[in-house]
Amino acid sequence: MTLEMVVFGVTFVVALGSSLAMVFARNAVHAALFLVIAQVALAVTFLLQGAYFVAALQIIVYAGAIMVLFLFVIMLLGVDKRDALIEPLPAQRPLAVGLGALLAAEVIYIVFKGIDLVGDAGGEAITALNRDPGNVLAVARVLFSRYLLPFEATSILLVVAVVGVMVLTRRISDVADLQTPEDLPAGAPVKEIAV
Amino acid sequence: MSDLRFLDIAIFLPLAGALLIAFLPRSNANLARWAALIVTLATFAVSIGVLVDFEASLGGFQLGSEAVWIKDWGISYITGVDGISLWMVMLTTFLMPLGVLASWSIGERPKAYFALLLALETGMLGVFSSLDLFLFYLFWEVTLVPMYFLIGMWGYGRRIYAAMKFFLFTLVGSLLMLVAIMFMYFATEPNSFSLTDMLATELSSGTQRWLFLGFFASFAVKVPLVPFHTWLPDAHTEAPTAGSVMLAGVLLKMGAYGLLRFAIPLFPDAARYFVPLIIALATIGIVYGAVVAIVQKDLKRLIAYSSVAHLGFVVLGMFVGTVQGMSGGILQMVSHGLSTGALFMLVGMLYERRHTRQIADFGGLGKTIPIFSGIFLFVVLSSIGLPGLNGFVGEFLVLLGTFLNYRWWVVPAAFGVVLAAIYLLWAYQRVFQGPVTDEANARIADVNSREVAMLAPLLVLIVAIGVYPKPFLDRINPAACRVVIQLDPDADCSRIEGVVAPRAHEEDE
Amino acid sequence: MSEVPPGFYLALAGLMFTIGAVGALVRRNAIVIFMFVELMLNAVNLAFVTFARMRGNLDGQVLVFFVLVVAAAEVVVGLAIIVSIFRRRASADVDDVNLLKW
Amino acid sequence: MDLSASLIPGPDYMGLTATIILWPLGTALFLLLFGKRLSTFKVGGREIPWAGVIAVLTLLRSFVAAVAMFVDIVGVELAEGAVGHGGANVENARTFTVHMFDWMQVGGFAVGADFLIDQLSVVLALVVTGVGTLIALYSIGYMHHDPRFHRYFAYLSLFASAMLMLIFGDNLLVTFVGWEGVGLCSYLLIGFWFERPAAATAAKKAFIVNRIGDFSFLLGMFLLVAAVGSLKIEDINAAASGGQISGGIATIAALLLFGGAVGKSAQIPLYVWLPDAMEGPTPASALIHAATMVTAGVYMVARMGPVFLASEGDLALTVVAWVGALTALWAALIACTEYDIKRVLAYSTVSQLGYMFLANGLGAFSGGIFHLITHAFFKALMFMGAGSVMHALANETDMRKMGGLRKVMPITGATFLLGWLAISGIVPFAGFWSKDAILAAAWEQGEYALWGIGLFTALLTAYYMSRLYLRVFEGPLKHDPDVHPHESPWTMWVPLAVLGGLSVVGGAINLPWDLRLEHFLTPVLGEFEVPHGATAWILAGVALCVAVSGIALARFLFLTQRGAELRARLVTGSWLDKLLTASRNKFKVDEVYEATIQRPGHRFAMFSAYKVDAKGIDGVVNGAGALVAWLSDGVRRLQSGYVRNYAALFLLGVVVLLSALILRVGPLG
Repeated sequence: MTLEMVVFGVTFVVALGSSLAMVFARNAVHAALFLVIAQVALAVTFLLQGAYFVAALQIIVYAGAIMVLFLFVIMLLGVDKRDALIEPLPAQRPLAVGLGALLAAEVIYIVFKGIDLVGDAGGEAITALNRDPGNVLAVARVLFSRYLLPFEATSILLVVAVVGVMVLTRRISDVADLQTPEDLPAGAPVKEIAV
Repeated sequence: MSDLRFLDIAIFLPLAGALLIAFLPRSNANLARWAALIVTLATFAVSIGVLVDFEASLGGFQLGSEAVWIKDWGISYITGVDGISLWMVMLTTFLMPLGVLASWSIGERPKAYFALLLALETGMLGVFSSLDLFLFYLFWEVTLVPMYFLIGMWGYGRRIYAAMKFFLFTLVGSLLMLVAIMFMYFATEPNSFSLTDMLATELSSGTQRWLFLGFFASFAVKVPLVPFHTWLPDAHTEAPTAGSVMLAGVLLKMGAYGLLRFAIPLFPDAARYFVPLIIALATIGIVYGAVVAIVQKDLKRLIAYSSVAHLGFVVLGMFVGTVQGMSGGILQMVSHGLSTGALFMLVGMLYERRHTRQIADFGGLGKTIPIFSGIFLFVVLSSIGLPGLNGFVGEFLVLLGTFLNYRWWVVPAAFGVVLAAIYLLWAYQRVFQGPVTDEANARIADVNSREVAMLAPLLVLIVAIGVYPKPFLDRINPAACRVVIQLDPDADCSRIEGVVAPRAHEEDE
Repeated sequence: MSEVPPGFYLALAGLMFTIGAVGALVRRNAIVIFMFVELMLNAVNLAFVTFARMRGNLDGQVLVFFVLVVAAAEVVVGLAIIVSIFRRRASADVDDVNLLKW
Repeated sequence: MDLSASLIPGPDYMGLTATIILWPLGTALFLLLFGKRLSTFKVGGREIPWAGVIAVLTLLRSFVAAVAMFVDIVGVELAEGAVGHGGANVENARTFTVHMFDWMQVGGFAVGADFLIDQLSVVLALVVTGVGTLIALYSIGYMHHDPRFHRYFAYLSLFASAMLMLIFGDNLLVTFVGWEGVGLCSYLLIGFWFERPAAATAAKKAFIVNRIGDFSFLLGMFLLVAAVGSLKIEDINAAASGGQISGGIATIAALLLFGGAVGKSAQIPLYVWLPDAMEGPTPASALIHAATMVTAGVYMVARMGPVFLASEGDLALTVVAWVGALTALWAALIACTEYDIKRVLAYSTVSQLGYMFLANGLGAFSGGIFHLITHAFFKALMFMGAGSVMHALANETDMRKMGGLRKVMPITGATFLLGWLAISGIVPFAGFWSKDAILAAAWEQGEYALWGIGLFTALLTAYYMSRLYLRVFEGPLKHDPDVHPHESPWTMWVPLAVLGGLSVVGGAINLPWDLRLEHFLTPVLGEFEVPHGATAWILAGVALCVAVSGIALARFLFLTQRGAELRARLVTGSWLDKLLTASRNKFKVDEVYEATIQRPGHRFAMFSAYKVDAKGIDGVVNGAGALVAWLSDGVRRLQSGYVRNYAALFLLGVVVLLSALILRVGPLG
């Protein structure tokens, strides 16, 4: 029973617990907070496995930026009241739980039966890399060499996402100013703007 | 013999015309009409070149060309005509300008209409002159698409239903044929789609039967043989006039043509095996089509069912194993194309005048439009096989050929001739005779000069084939004889083999 | 360095993924559903990191990077859609958006 | 064209045949296309349309050509001395074949557009063109006011052409062209006034009933092709008389051909169309439904005589004879009570045709042809006489509304009288000779039953014809007060007079001399035995007595006071009344046909169209579509619109895929 074991055990419980708590949290804000806890717990598991840079990203980007965005939207829309727990779709809950149980069983089965197929190099290789040249530098080398093209592609993805968001959230009145029925020549169809 | 490849020009000229029409300005509908008319007339003129170049004395296929198309897959562009396909090609190119004339008043999207009509012509001509099964299948399916749109977009009433039915029926059949073609392709060594190569392939009779059924499914639907015929009345009825004319005049013949060009030569053992079945279906078709036609209330439907009966004669003649039956069947295809085409045109004209096809809506037209009714009667007589007109020659030869080998089958088949008189004359009576009961019928106009121009060639040919079929038969006979021998290697085309001949006696047992 | 077998990490990832999936199915608030999707993505990240350790190279960690980017883009677009819908319907309930059917 | 057989230079047979057959055809075409534009001209204050004149001249021209042909053949006969020896020398038959062009040639089967000129065809061509010319002339007057005048004459010319084609056909197929062609013209002329539903229906009925006969004819042709390998009449007859056709096949072939004749010549059971055919213009009835077309069957049977003779045990001929005799009797029975003058004549025609078939069935083919010719004369005469009466009485055909018309229509009355005496069989009128020949042949062959039927029919014939004549022309003048009967114009009475003359002397063509009709036809038709000596005289006397008694009976019943009282005393419900009522109802044959054939047929057609086709076959087709639609209808419920449902299915898919993975890879580790 090493310290690592103990830390993992605690993290395991915290991660699963906060995830489950998310499911039962009736308030969206609470759910978001539980998600933050789960993400922090995950960051710990990353650290345990020597993925320092990723762990840092996890905290900064996920727990920080993205979750703030979530909370921001929740507040913006004012949906931070308690959600109704009634399930209008029949069979949705039992189906979800049943399928979830099956999925969990299958994943566990595969993990423990098929782990050997992957082969375990042990943590030494990562530890060695973390020592020289260091985790960040090693990740950067891989990212900017072998994964350069996908990396550049993600930039496009982000740009598209940004443009998409701008289009999606533009208010109708902005467009209507540009194109009112009076401005159009007689008989021309008024273009419907889908928002 | 001229150096010009008339046949290939004829096949692709309409397609070029279709493209041309597609690029014409949309504003001027007349331009599209005239372009279509000129292209179809030019195609007809080119096909006259085919007819002139055709050497009746030569056996086999002629006037075609051969080129490798997709070498790795054994696909070639091979065309050619013999005495059978020659007349099918001629029939197509002849009916096409008439079809264009019959569509003169199409007002809705004329450009698309005429382009599709021309594309259809290329498809039909290709079907009749392809000697490579890939090419054949390609053209075969090409005909389907324009027809689907012609019915579905320019048809009447339940046109969507009719178009879907037409499409699905034919497609189901032709997919089965595709499977059989693919099988043949892989059975042929080296793999090839060429008809000549496939003919050299030996197949066990069990295999032949399955493949034959695959081809038969496609052709039987197209002909159509009872009980695969129910798409036909709907399609004929709802199609625009030119569509009906092409459908009855040419497309149905593609089925019969396919039977004798591909199904019989490729699978002779299987064809022999299925002869009783097919003869039975054909005879049932003759009687059944006629019986059902008697009680139809819609003129076009009535004619459609008469097509079922007439095509029964065609198929019957092809499978009785005598050259009389075969030649008669082929001539009957031409005859039926002319008379039924004319009938559809006439009904189309009636529809343009009265906007109805219901027999009950007419009556006494003989008094108000005497010339029209005279022409109608003339075509009706040709359709019921009055001797001296075209329908008789084919029917007589088919029945004679049938009698020589299967004397009992001829009894119901010949009775179809009586039934034809019943349904057509009764319909004629209800439409043209009796008093004028509806005020609307009293006001309609007789034929105009455009209509006379498109009917006159048909009427002339109806008489010409009836009185002097020799030019037709002289070219058909050698080709027909070859198919008969493929079906029955013991057949002797120069002899009349009949009930008193010992051989036929054995067969009858 | 590590004594914890990688299977445990993978099991944790699998369980969290399952919880995320079930949660996405049972909750009706679109924002909460999105959170569960994030949870599932995180679980996958854990699996990637674990695989990276098992294989002894950094490809897994780099993939986490990509997942992160995709998650960010998805969240941004998804939340924008939710905002748009909310403007129309004043509701973030996914069951209210059910016209596209049959 | 084969003239090698001719010893003396013959005329141009090709040209003559073409003239006879094609000129009427050309005229028909011309009149159909341009007839409407033709004008009229005036003769003696009467408008005469050119269309009629053209038709008459065309037929006349054909007649002249036929005469030329006839003269030439007679010349050949005389030069060869073939006549006067009983004509037994069949090899001397003078026949010419005119080959126009090849018609159909497929494999071993070939027919040409060939025409056969021999004694029989020439004689009949004379009758057709001669009577045809007269009737066309008559029609000018009769059809004068009809708006479709030119069409009538076009049809008439077309008919003449088709009929001549039928007669001259060298092979059965050319004959068949004419055969159906005359059927077509009959259809057109019966339905000439197609605005009247009755006329249209009658026309259609005629065509369809004829088609049934033609169906049989077709089958007969097929059998003969199969048996002989040719449709050439000479070949078939040679094969039949040479014994190359087995008796059984000859019987079947003969009966099938006879089936065609039964349809065309209106014999039992297909006679029903002929009485209805009276809806057509009367001159057309005279030409088509009395003189020429309906006799085509008689001609054809006579022409194909050797096939009938080759039949096993004379079965075919026996059938022909009995069908003929029974038809003669049956139609005569109906004619006795009919009031419509045209229908009386129609039934009388059916009856007389029965006589001709009786002659054919006895093997007395030339006797049948003889009766055909005389019948053509007097029946055409009477039809036109009836037409003249209708013309005078505003198209009245009910004899109960007529009487004493001879006083106002002397020429019509007198000529009708001649026809009446001829058909009744009074010496020396034409009908006597021909009918007597048939009866005598029956007696000579020992067919006493047939003779008896024939004799009884002769009695009925004399009775109903007298009834017709006496009621219409004799007695007190009687007609609707608003009509003013008048004699017909010269275009109408001239043909009547000519035919009247022929009805008187027509019998002379068979009087015993060298060129008598029977001898002339012997090379083609063979000869038959007739009684000689006292038997012949006694038989003739008996026939004459029967005819006279028939006339006397009718005169008693319809012209005397006591007869009228006797008729008035007829008890309703007595056996005689029942018989008369049945006869008046035409023995309900049409109704029986309708109930047994027409209505079941229609029901069957309705069943096929709206049950088998619409429900059965289309039911399967639409059912396949409906099945797919039904399945889709179920499956589309999955598309609920709830995103979470889709997500659940998504998860289900993941689980299933993982399960498949596990099962596929098997127990891991």
